[in-house]
Amino acid sequence: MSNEAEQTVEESLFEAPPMAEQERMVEAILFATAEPITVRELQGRMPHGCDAAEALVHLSKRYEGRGVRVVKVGDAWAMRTAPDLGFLMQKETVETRKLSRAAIETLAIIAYHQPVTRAEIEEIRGVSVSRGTIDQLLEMEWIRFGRRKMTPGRPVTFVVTQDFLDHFGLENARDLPGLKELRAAGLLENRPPPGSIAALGADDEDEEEIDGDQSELFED
Amino acid sequence: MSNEAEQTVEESLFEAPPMAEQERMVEAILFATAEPITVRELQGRMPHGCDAAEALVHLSKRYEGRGVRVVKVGDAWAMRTAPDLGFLMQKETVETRKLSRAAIETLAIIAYHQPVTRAEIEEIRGVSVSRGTIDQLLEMEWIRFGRRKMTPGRPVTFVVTQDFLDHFGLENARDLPGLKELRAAGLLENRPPPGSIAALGADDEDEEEIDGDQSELFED
Amino acid sequence: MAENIFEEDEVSVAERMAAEQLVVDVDGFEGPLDVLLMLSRTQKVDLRKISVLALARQYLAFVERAKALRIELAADYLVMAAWLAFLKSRLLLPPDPEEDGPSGEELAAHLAFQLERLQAMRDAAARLMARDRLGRDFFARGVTEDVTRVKRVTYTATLLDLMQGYARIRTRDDFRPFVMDREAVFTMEQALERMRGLIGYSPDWTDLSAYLPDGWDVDPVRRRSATASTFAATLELVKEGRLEIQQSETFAPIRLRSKDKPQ
Repeated sequence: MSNEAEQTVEESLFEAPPMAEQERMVEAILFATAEPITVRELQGRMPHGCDAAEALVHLSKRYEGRGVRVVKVGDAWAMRTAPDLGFLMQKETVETRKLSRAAIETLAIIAYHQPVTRAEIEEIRGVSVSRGTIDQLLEMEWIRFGRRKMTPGRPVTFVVTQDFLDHFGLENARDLPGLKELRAAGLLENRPPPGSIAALGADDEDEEEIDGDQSELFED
Repeated sequence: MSNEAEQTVEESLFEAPPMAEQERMVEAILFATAEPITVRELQGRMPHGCDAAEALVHLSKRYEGRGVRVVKVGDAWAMRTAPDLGFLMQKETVETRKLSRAAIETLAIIAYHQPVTRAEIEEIRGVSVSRGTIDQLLEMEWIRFGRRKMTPGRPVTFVVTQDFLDHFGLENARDLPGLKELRAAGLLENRPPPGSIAALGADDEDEEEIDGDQSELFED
Repeated sequence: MAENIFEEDEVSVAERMAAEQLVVDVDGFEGPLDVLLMLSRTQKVDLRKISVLALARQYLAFVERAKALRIELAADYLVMAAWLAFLKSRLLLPPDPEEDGPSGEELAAHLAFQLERLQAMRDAAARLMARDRLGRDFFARGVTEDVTRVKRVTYTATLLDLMQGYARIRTRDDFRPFVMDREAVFTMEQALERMRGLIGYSPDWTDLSAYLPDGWDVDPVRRRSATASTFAATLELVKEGRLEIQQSETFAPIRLRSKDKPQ
């Protein structure tokens, strides 16, 4: 008898609201929040049995071509105004701190070469990277520490963040403009100077790590 | 991209964009603005010739029944999540805790002696039973009020509920093992050696400690 | 001053302007690689087809001019100059079969690669910054609703907990002999304090039992404790000379009366 009772309770517990209702829920949650929200988080806030991922598909279709869009940021989702309407928002425009050329280049190098060590950034730029530049990017939460490289000294690496993707309207670090072409041209390689012994044979490993980390970066 | 948009705006300086476009604009502005915005303000931000009021009518119709609504706040307009979805703005975390010893003992007494009055529980436990403990058990729906005792003062009694039986997998409160069985199961065997010095002349504090030991022994 | 120096070179005005700017701006350059990249652009060819030899010459000329202008060049500019001079000689001289190490071509290729890569990163950075950006071209929700965190606690217990709990209570009596039961003990200190407060009001002989505190006169255990401590307190007060005490015969009620003068 008690078992039966439990079963019915559980059944109703897992009976999800209709998809249209789930779509409304996702809409409300995304609408209310400025930060991107992961599917998992959505799922956690919706009643049991809901399929946030499917509701998201419906919702983003509904907002296609509207003044507001449903966008993917890494593995999270957010609502953002359509970029072509930016001219209406002068009032909302937040003056972002002007980045120095060094900071912009460092940011680009981190985005395209991630995970990348400070030494590698310096090698690419041909000058030392000031502590302040890294600090500024860290503070803006556009970059963060990645895992250490498996090379002597186990240097710390830098990778870009979800905030970075959000700011530049990127779904994914793989969507960086021209990434594929740069890679095809070999320009994202960390080619050691001829005659240096240290980096010999390290290339393949590095390549692997880059791929591994890039996909891993946006998993959670 | 924003440049293009600007250009089209300037071109159509005296020719208003189509109403669908105006609706998009209102949508984006309402979405991005922190404060409710008046029709006049909207009008001021939109290109010449736009009819913000009409666009608002269209927009609020579009959002009817959605997870987000266009609402009037005083003489200004804003977008808000639908009130029936307010529960989504809460994140509930469920934490499961063990019942306190007082609650378990009280519950055990009610289960073994039901129907039982509070005074009787206190007599058996040897300590007073706090209002909170009874309330907690009532709230959990593991106990409920039984009928009043036909003794002076007609005290209220407590009995265990079906929920209680379900939780503990009992068909009946009479299925609870008796003292003899408890002893056979080794649950009653852990006694301090008679005349143990440690316990001699101990006061309340020590009693607590002894009990603590005892429960530890039981739990192992 | 700069003009005087370059007049002797008989270079075109445009070149001179470029050179001046180059030298004057030396602080604006981010290191030798940056300078090399800028110089390479004057070759007006695809970076991949750049003449590293020509580039080395240009750079060395740049360093010479900077020196002539007494512009303090950081050490790495000079290190680069030395390295390029070495590279130049390698590129010009036929390879020495005796010598190990990378060839001039290899070194040149790497330098070209570095320049190309730096340029690629600069282009990428420019494209990145030109993207539609949050807070400038597209916007997040203006009014955010905070998620309130609600913590719900559910309690649980097992049948074993329950039985152990019950067992604990039922076996507690076994422990009793080893524990002073404070619940049913009225201490002499308590009795003394109570009696001191009461005796002043009893000039007449009163039964000891009348002095037992409320709630201690029904339960036999408590009554016993209260009687004993009250009696002991009475004796103490008699000793202090504040009470008189009498008992007419064995087991007769004990009676007491105040010796204090009523006020």
